[in-house]
Amino acid sequence: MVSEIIRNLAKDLRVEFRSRFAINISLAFAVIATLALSLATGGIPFPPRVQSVLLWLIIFFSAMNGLSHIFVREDDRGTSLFLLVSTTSDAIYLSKLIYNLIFMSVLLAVITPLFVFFLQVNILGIPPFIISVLTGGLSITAVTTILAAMVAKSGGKGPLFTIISFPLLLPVLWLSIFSTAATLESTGPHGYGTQLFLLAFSGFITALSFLLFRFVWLDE
Amino acid sequence: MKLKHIILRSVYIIMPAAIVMAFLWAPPAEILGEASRIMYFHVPLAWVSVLAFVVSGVLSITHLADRNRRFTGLDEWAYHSASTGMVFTILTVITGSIWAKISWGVYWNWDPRETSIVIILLIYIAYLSLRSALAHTENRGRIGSAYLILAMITLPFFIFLVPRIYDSLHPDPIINFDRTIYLDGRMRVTLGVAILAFTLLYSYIVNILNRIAILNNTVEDTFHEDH
Amino acid sequence: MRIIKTIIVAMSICLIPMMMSTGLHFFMARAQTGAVVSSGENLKITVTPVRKDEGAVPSAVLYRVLGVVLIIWAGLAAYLFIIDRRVARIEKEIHLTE
Amino acid sequence: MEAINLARKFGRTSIFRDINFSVAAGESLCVTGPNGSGKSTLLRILAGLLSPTTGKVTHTLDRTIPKDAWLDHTGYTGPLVNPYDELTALEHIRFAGRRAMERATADSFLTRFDLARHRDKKVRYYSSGMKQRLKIILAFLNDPPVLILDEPSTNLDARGKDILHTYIDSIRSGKIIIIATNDPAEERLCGGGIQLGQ
Repeated sequence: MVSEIIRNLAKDLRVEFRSRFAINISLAFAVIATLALSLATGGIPFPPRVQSVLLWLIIFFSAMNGLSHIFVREDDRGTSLFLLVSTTSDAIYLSKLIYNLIFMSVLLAVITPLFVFFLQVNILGIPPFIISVLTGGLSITAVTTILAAMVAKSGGKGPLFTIISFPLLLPVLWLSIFSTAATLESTGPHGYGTQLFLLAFSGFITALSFLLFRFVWLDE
Repeated sequence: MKLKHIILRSVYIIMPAAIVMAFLWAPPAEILGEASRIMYFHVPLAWVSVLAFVVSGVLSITHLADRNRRFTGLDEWAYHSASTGMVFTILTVITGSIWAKISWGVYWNWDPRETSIVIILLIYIAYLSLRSALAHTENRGRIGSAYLILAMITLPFFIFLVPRIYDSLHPDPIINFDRTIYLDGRMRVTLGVAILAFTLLYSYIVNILNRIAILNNTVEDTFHEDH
Repeated sequence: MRIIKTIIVAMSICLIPMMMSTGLHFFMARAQTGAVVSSGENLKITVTPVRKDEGAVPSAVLYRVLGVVLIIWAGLAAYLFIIDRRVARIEKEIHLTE
Repeated sequence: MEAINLARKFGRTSIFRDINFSVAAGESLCVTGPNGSGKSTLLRILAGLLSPTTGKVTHTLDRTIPKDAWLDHTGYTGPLVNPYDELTALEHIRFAGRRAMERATADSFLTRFDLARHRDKKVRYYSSGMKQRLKIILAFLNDPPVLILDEPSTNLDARGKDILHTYIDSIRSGKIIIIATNDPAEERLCGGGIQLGQ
């Protein structure tokens, strides 16, 4: 099992690194959105609540551009049968989840500093800010990985991924916006309630997706 | 005629009774006055939306857990429940915003209850578009069911947590600090009849949709055997 | 494989109380700091019946709304009834041919 | 391996029904029939990639194997099994090899199927015949007890077919080999046959 996941992950990283366009598109989108926002405001900082909303909107839409690619590519290139013959469906889910986590961390590592730099965000509590961004990203990835498989099975029809992800992500985004705004606003002691909740939530949703994945990915 | 059909068809009697009771028999409320009568439609509609959502989720779980295919057409049943539920959800949102306009002065204010019903509505929209995108694939039933299960299991956390994190304008039936609805006896009876009537209406519609689906399948089966 | 799945199910079940408790903890913390959006304090609904004028004649508007609702229901009922009858007839035909 | 009363429908269209056979180790089976008669579907059911609408397939090695584990002891290749364009032959072998593959084993496979010169070339630049050879290598790679080959000689030249047929002959003992084909030369490789589409 572990060796299968490693084999699969190594293969995915190699294939994706050689084509690279999914991550390029997501990053380009994030950079353009951030720059456009910054340009439009002309250097006047937004209130923290608005900054937090904008940050999560940019993260959400950049993620929507890229997170489904790992499954959609297999179906597009007709390689999904080869993948299925070579590894078990459980290993496929876990390796794709890990790949998406790596993808999301790259995305966050680019978006967040850029956003802070260009929109003059004044972070009052830096560690809680980083933790809330990370837990939010983790939840987004955990929820959308199985949805990406569903989209791939339907032929990767463009905006379908955003449509089916949004209702399940809305509460996650809401909590993340809320907690990020709190870390921007106050210097006081921070409780990690929301972040803990999101962490437990992603664990739960990952377990559930792991159980449901075979029904989505295997043909009847 | 089977007992099931007699029960389902009793909606033809109970629904008009509920409507007449709601308008003529139940007393008007103190502040809201006659406008409070919308309660006898809004509350049952909201109840049916949640019921339809849960029913389609449970049917989906059964569909996936049923490995030996002892039951057929459960995914279609879940689909019918969800599409009927979506109509009821839209009606809930409409009656709710009318009530909100009357009692709070605005049609919409992102009250937690409103948020959760909108999330349910979005889930239905997403589910229906997923199913239409999956048309003509073998896995349609299973993928749709997996999505409904995911949605049904994640939603309660937020429905039960979010109204506790934010304050609600809605009377809260779960923890009543001071905002329980105090209902008159006649109001209570009317509400009960209305809930029964709307539940019957929902079951009746889903039943008809199911029967049509079964007919479709048998007709197509015999057609393919002949040719 | 079975074992891994069982462990995962057990783990996810353990997560539920954890999520509930963190959520409630969060709520309690907010309730204590008093940072509650309480715009609805004086708008809350009190659905208590009017006892004084119980015998009062309902207004004409009420009857009009009642009429509209009944007509809508009649239309829906007729539609459902026709479909129901048609489906029942086809069901009978199919059973006859089989 | 045993199949009882197999039938498969896609949607409402029935592809085939009432298929019964059993194959033991060391035996081979050819599935023949015109295009669209369900050869590929039958092979995918036998590999555990699809489930039959009715009927049952059992795989017994030393004990009955659950369906989830069929693919662990089955080598499958077919027209729909496409390799990754961005990877080289050697990387494919490293990915598909269940056990840590020794370099020498990989090399011997590549030499046998005449791909050794192209081992570090990306599959994107392969010809269709070379791709087919790579697909066959990937199916044989883990030395599985069951081999399910769907039209294995598509796109192969005479030399390629020759290599394939001698190789199948050399590993025949102790294995179950199921081939779907319309090539009379290949039908001669098999002990028994099923004809679909009547």
